[in-house]
Amino acid sequence: MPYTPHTAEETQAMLDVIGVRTIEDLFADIPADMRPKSFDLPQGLSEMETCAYFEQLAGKNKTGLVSFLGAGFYNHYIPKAIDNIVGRGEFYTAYTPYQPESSQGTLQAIFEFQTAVCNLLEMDVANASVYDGGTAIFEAMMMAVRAGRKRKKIVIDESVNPIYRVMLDTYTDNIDIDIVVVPHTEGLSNVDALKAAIDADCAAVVVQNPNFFGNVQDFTDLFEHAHANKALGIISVYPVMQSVMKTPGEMGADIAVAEAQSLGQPLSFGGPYLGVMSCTKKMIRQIPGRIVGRTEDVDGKTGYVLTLQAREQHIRRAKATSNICSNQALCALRALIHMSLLGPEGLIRTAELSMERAHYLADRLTMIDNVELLNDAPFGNEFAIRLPINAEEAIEALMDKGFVTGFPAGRYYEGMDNVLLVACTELHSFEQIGVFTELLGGIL
Amino acid sequence: MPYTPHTAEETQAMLDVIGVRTIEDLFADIPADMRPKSFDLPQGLSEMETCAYFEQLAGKNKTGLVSFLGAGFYNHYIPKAIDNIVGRGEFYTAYTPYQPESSQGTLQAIFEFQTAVCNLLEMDVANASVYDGGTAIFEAMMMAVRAGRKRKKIVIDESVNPIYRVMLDTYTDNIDIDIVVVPHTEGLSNVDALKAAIDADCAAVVVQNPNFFGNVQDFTDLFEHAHANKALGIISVYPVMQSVMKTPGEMGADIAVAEAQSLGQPLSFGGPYLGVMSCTKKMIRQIPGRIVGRTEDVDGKTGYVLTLQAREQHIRRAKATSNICSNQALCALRALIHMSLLGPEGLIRTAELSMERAHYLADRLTMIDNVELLNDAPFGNEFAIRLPINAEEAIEALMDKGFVTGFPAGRYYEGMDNVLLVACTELHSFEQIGVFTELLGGIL
Amino acid sequence: MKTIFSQSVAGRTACLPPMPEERAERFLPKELMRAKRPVLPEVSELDVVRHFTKLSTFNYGVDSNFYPLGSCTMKYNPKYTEYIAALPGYTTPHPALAQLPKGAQYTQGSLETMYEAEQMLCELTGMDAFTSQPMAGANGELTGALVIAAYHKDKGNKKTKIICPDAAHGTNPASAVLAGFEVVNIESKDGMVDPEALEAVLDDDVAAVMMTCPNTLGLFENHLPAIVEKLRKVDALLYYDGANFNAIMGKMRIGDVGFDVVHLNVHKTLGTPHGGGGPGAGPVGVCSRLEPYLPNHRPAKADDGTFYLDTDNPKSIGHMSPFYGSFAVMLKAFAYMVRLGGEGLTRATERAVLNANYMRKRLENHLYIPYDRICMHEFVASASKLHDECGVRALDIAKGLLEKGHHAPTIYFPLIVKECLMFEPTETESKETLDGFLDDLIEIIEAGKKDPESLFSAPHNTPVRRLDETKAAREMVLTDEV
Amino acid sequence: MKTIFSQSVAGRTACLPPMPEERAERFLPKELMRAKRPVLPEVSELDVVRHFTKLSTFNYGVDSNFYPLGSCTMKYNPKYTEYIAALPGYTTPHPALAQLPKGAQYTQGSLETMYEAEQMLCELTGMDAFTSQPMAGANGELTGALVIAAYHKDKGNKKTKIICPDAAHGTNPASAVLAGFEVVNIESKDGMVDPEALEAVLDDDVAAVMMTCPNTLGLFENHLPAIVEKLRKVDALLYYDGANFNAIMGKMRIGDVGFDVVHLNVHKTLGTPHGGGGPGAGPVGVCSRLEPYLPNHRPAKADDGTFYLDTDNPKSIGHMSPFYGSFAVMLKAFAYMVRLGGEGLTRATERAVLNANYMRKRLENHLYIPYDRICMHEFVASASKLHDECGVRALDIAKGLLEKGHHAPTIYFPLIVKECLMFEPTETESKETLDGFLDDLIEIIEAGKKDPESLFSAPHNTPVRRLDETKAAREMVLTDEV
Repeated sequence: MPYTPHTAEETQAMLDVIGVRTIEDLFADIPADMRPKSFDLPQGLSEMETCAYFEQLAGKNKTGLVSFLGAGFYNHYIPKAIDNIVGRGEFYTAYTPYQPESSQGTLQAIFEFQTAVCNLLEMDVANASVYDGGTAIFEAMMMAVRAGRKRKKIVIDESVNPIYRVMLDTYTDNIDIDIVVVPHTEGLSNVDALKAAIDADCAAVVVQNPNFFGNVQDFTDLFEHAHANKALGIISVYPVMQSVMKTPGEMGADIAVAEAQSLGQPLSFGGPYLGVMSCTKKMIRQIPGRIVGRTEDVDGKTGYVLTLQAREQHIRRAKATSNICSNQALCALRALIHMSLLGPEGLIRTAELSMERAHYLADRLTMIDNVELLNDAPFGNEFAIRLPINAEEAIEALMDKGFVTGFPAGRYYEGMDNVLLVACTELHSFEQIGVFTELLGGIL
Repeated sequence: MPYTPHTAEETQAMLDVIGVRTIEDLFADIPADMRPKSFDLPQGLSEMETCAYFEQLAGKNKTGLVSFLGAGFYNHYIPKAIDNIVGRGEFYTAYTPYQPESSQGTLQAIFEFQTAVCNLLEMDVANASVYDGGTAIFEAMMMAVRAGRKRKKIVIDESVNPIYRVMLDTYTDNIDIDIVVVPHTEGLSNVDALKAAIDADCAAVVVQNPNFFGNVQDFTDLFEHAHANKALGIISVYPVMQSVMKTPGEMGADIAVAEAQSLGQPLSFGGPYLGVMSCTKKMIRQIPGRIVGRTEDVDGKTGYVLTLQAREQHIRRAKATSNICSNQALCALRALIHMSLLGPEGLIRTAELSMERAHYLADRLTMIDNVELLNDAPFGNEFAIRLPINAEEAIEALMDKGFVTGFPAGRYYEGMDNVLLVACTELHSFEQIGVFTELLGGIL
Repeated sequence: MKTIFSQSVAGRTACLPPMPEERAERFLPKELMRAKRPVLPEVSELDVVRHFTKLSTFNYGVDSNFYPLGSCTMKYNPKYTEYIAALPGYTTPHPALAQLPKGAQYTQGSLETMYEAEQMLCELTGMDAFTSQPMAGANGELTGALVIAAYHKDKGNKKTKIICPDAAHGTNPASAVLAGFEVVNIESKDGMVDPEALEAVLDDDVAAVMMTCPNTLGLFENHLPAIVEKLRKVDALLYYDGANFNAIMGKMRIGDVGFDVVHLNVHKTLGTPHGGGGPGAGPVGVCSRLEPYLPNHRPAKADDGTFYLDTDNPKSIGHMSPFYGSFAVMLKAFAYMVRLGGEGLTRATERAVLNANYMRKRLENHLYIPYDRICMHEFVASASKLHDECGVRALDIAKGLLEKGHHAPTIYFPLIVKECLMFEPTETESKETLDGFLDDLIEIIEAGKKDPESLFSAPHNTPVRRLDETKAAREMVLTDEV
Repeated sequence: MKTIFSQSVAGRTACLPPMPEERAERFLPKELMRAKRPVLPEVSELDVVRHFTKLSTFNYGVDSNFYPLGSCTMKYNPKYTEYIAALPGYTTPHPALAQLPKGAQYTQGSLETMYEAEQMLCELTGMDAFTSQPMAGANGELTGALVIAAYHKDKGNKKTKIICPDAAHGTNPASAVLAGFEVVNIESKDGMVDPEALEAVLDDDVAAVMMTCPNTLGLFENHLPAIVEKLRKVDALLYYDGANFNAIMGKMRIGDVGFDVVHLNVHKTLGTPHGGGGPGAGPVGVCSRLEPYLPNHRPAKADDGTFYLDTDNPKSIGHMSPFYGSFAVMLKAFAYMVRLGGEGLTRATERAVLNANYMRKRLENHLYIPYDRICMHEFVASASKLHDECGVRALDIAKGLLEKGHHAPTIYFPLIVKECLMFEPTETESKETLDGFLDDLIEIIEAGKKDPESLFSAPHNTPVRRLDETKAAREMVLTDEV
């Protein structure tokens, strides 16, 4: 049997040492009436048969599609060296680095990841990561509520990714947090309305840049206003675009979070992804999850350890800052290697190539009659257009031609049934964009 | 530029140390009239573009074919753990283990490979491998000629893989070796004729088991006769089938060789493959290539070194036993891991599953009118059938239906235009065999 | 070892995309752009590969050696699962594609995978329905607690409390709090949940009890039937923390014995790698009456045999992850189950328990075993007597093991045993490996008795020696100054 | 470290195929079957993974650290080439498929790859035609020698000799002999081929001269034009040993300056990994008059743009490998060339030469440099003076470097320099890496002068220390006794 090396002789020898007759004797604690009523799992398969089964299953997904679907999750190029490194058993078969003497690989990598995150976002402190961009926003809100003491209100911009806003509703359903959504204006954050919503009960205001519609904005003013009202500024960003965009640090954000799927993680139908969390020095005691710090060993040699563990559940239990007890260590390692391989120039070029293509696509699409951009504000590699037909129809019409047209905004926004979100990355060719615009023009 | 880390400043600093002004000064030895007349290589590409180019190229090969093509090269299952291990940089980016203190990984792996080869073939000594099964036969012949002193004749059975016999002709064209081919009889070695060809000038007789037509034979008697006439017995085998077949050792072979592609190497359109060489203790001084021996270090700790290097070209130059100065170290490592993962039972089952399918296929095919086995002798996982039509026609007819029918024996054997070689492995399903026989029956 | 940042040289590059035709200034006004380029490593690909190759050698994985970390189930991670998860057919699809018109047609492979994986988990656990959305064990706990809250709310029950035994993982109470509950702790008796202690706090306000079975001492909870009975009376639900599920596969099904909710840690039981701390996956199973509350976008099978995402779940708690959880991790877990089958999974449990009892028995003359009876897949020993005798603590034994090239057991958890060491060998280790480890461990203990000082300074041969955690917490150097 | 055989336990398995319905006895008579099952390791997958993971840590690759092994060009092997070679489209096709009726249609990807790779090598070298068949450098040499023999035979020339300079790789004469030639050695002068020495042995019997340029001392052969002229007079061909081709890409093309045959070691110049000794590939290029003699089954392009195997080569020497050589290795080399382009390949050569000269210059006050002038991509130093002074040999310096975690340079080759150390840094190493290595090397040399004994016992910290090679050769334990 696979992955149990015991021969019959060894099993017997071990039973003899234990002093029981059969393996079943070891399960005597489970009485007969508690045994499985059924256990109709299929017969096991050889590795060869298992792989054939999954190759066949994976083959049922169509991979040749040209997709302009983004909505916060993007198909960027992943350098090949990443897989080679993270495939090393010392990294991927290790546990959480609880024994630092034997875990300096993971620990130093997380320390370097924290550094890369802080440098990219221009924030002071980062943790070792959380599950994804959505839980990162949730944890940021919780940080603000803890820091804000009696303040229970979170003001959130409607143009924050609605996929995350559904998550936030779920996560906060049973706790004493009041989420107030401030409507967008034609795809743009309504900064005045956001300001107006910040009152004495407000713990934080949450925005996203670029927002769900791809637009890029500056929230310096908003965060100043929040601070003046003793509320915090939370911003969710897109790491690739962040290489060129004004940073959370520059805007004066207190907490900056991100989904870092775009840094070396395949889309893989939803995960695993990588939640990035960072904050100012002032917020350091509030940040949840693992944090690695630099220190010295007994010989004075530099080393790394998990630090500030007193916040965590295995010590604080019900009073812990969060229930999160793992990070996405291997995903964080991927992101770190990704950033190291691309470097600042590589990440900037990735953003620029993606923008270049998106703007070319926008130019082409708006040449089609009755197709227009949702607004005139600057955008990065994704943008919203208004079509003369329902966006879902347009998507359906092009699907069988091998093109995924984009995301229908009407799914989450009333009155936006004709609005389509379209994204590009450096992996789109100008040719593909040309064919796509012709096909889309043909059905409009 | 990729893979040259020098910045402009560093380059300048280095030039300053060297004491020249420009990089071009370093090439002053190459006069102007010796500079390239043209150098019209394309512009370099980014990694992303390079991978896209090759994905597109690889996509021009059709991969969904059901293939019964063997001819000495077989599509067996490769356990997934192999790639993970050989992908470790310490193994695959290492050089030949000339500094044993830093190369115990490669050295011990080769030592274990030599052990596995000797145990599988039941021979005394194996080398660290040579390029492929064809060069292994050539080197075996050279061993025999060296050992036989004045004897220059090699008797070779016509049912030895003709793909290798073409190579042997090429390799021996300019040296004083006389290759005598003894015709097969309906796909079987003519042992009497082989014996008759062994005369006082004969250095060795060369046979293959299973032979090119898939038939399994016993050469004990032949090798005894050879020994009685002071000639050597050389046999080429198929490692997977060798797990159940009578061994070269049992038959009394002096040199046993093999193409070990079937042990963990993908077909990859021809290579790299893996030539296995083994011999009796008596022949040890004749075996070419690298050999690893066990020894001790200055502290008495067990370690491994390249040994018997005095035979090699960097010392012996023109008088070396061979011009081969590398082995297929990484392929040998793959084969070793393959054999370790399968173990004796796994390798035997692989042979049996392959035979089971081949015999089922033979039964089905011979039920078609005018289709018959070439002979009634035992076979393993490959066999020859005589069709009512030219085998090339049959192949052509089924190709566009997604089936590769087999290898046309007429390519190498006169009068065998209607003979088709068909091979199965454990990766063929009985269903595929069923569909194939129906399709083939349909065109006959 | 130098950080990757300290190896940075301005202008050096590794994997540069082609030069864009237009730079960012063309698309973004200056006031929306960052003032300075991000400070990221400027290194060559060779620098990156060497740096991380070297770093990896400072790490310790299951592939390196034995890893008897109690409560973590560090079993071998079969390599074929990595191959499967890396198939382009699986890595390519955008998760939202399946939600678009006609999109399900193009993602049948992923949808079928998710559906079949959840079906198999149902049969494995005896639960009626599963969700793959939770992204790790603790996230599964929260999902379970939210489902429990939604159920009671929907039923009109006024429930405010969740009971957690003192031996429970710390995440249990932390998750319960996040779902809006007050946590009531109860003390163990003889290492197990005490029905009388439970009875004492059980009232109509109790929404659920969270149990780990076998518990974190490695002991089967003998009073389980009594507990189930008590809970039913007040309409309280029973939650199963799947951390120790490796102990009971094929021997007991959670759903059959009265548990209402369960989360599994696939990186523990179902062979997916821990990755140095993640990513994991924490699928949650429920009994049929809780099914309506599971997270939305559930993989489903239509009458024509095709697969789709079911969004007709008005009572759903919503979404625990942006899409369907850690798909690639669940895929590996599913591939593991397919390969082992029912018999293989049962055998895994049997050999895990065999290995644990063998270790326990071989150790009992050398370390104090507080609950020295047949254990399940793990057991707890205590260095408290040793500590009293010669000052050697659990920590010292752990560091002594590191020095000998082994990983240490879990120490100081569960909190209810002093100076505890928790051993979990898992089924993938051979008797030879266990013996090698035990011989070294016993040698360390016996040497420690004679010369405790030698152990206090261990380890000596690791990349770093004992680290100053106080300094780390005080100085808080959390990033590399550049 | 224990061998994998010594970990074997009867009955233990790792990756077992399903049980066959019929065992072998059903298909083979007893007299054709082996008496005993083969003695192969019976181990678990975990045993295998741990064993080889551990073994790998006893090895040293370019990914581990600097590898200045002269004459071997241990440059960085980019990871994307491994990805490309592992694409199922490339690994799946059976090589004979392309030879079958209609088979070329289904292998267009592989055929185009081979064709384009050979075209690119032609442009890179200035040769007129290439073959991918030779499976390594020495196999390429033999191919070249056979082509030379075939050419002369076809032309009716009676040629019996090949001239090899004394600095040549040992494989040159060994390959020439295998092609039926007698080898004539000539002595170098000032480290280079001496035209007068050549003249002295050059007659009508000479088929070819085999040259390495730059030669194995790292020096450009300044008399090359004179040599070409001399050879032309007796219709002798000029062979280029490509071992040092990394020194001249973009700076000189072999075909342009009069070479008639060349083999390249793609694992040296074109970035493919050495694999611990193989597999390599040794493509051979020739001038047009030698093209008819190249190995058969040549990839070709039809007028309609499709690719096929050309077998219409009546003068071909036959086959050097069963099909088309080490396809997957050639593929990686091609992928490397595509990525770098002409400019990148030229820059590789420039930086390789820059690095070598920088090292030479920094070392010249510490080690004797016999030919201390601008070198190409490598250079030779000698410890002979050091040996005379204090007994420290090249070997001792090499072992001192191992102790410091570096790889050693090549030692005792070429044979014409006493106590030689041959350094080749390659272009992929940075100034920082070179400086780190040089600082350590200089420290070793200077320490050796003061305390030679300390060096004689190095290395101390490697998995094993200096090994007894005499014992190995005497006892000849070549397999593991089981």
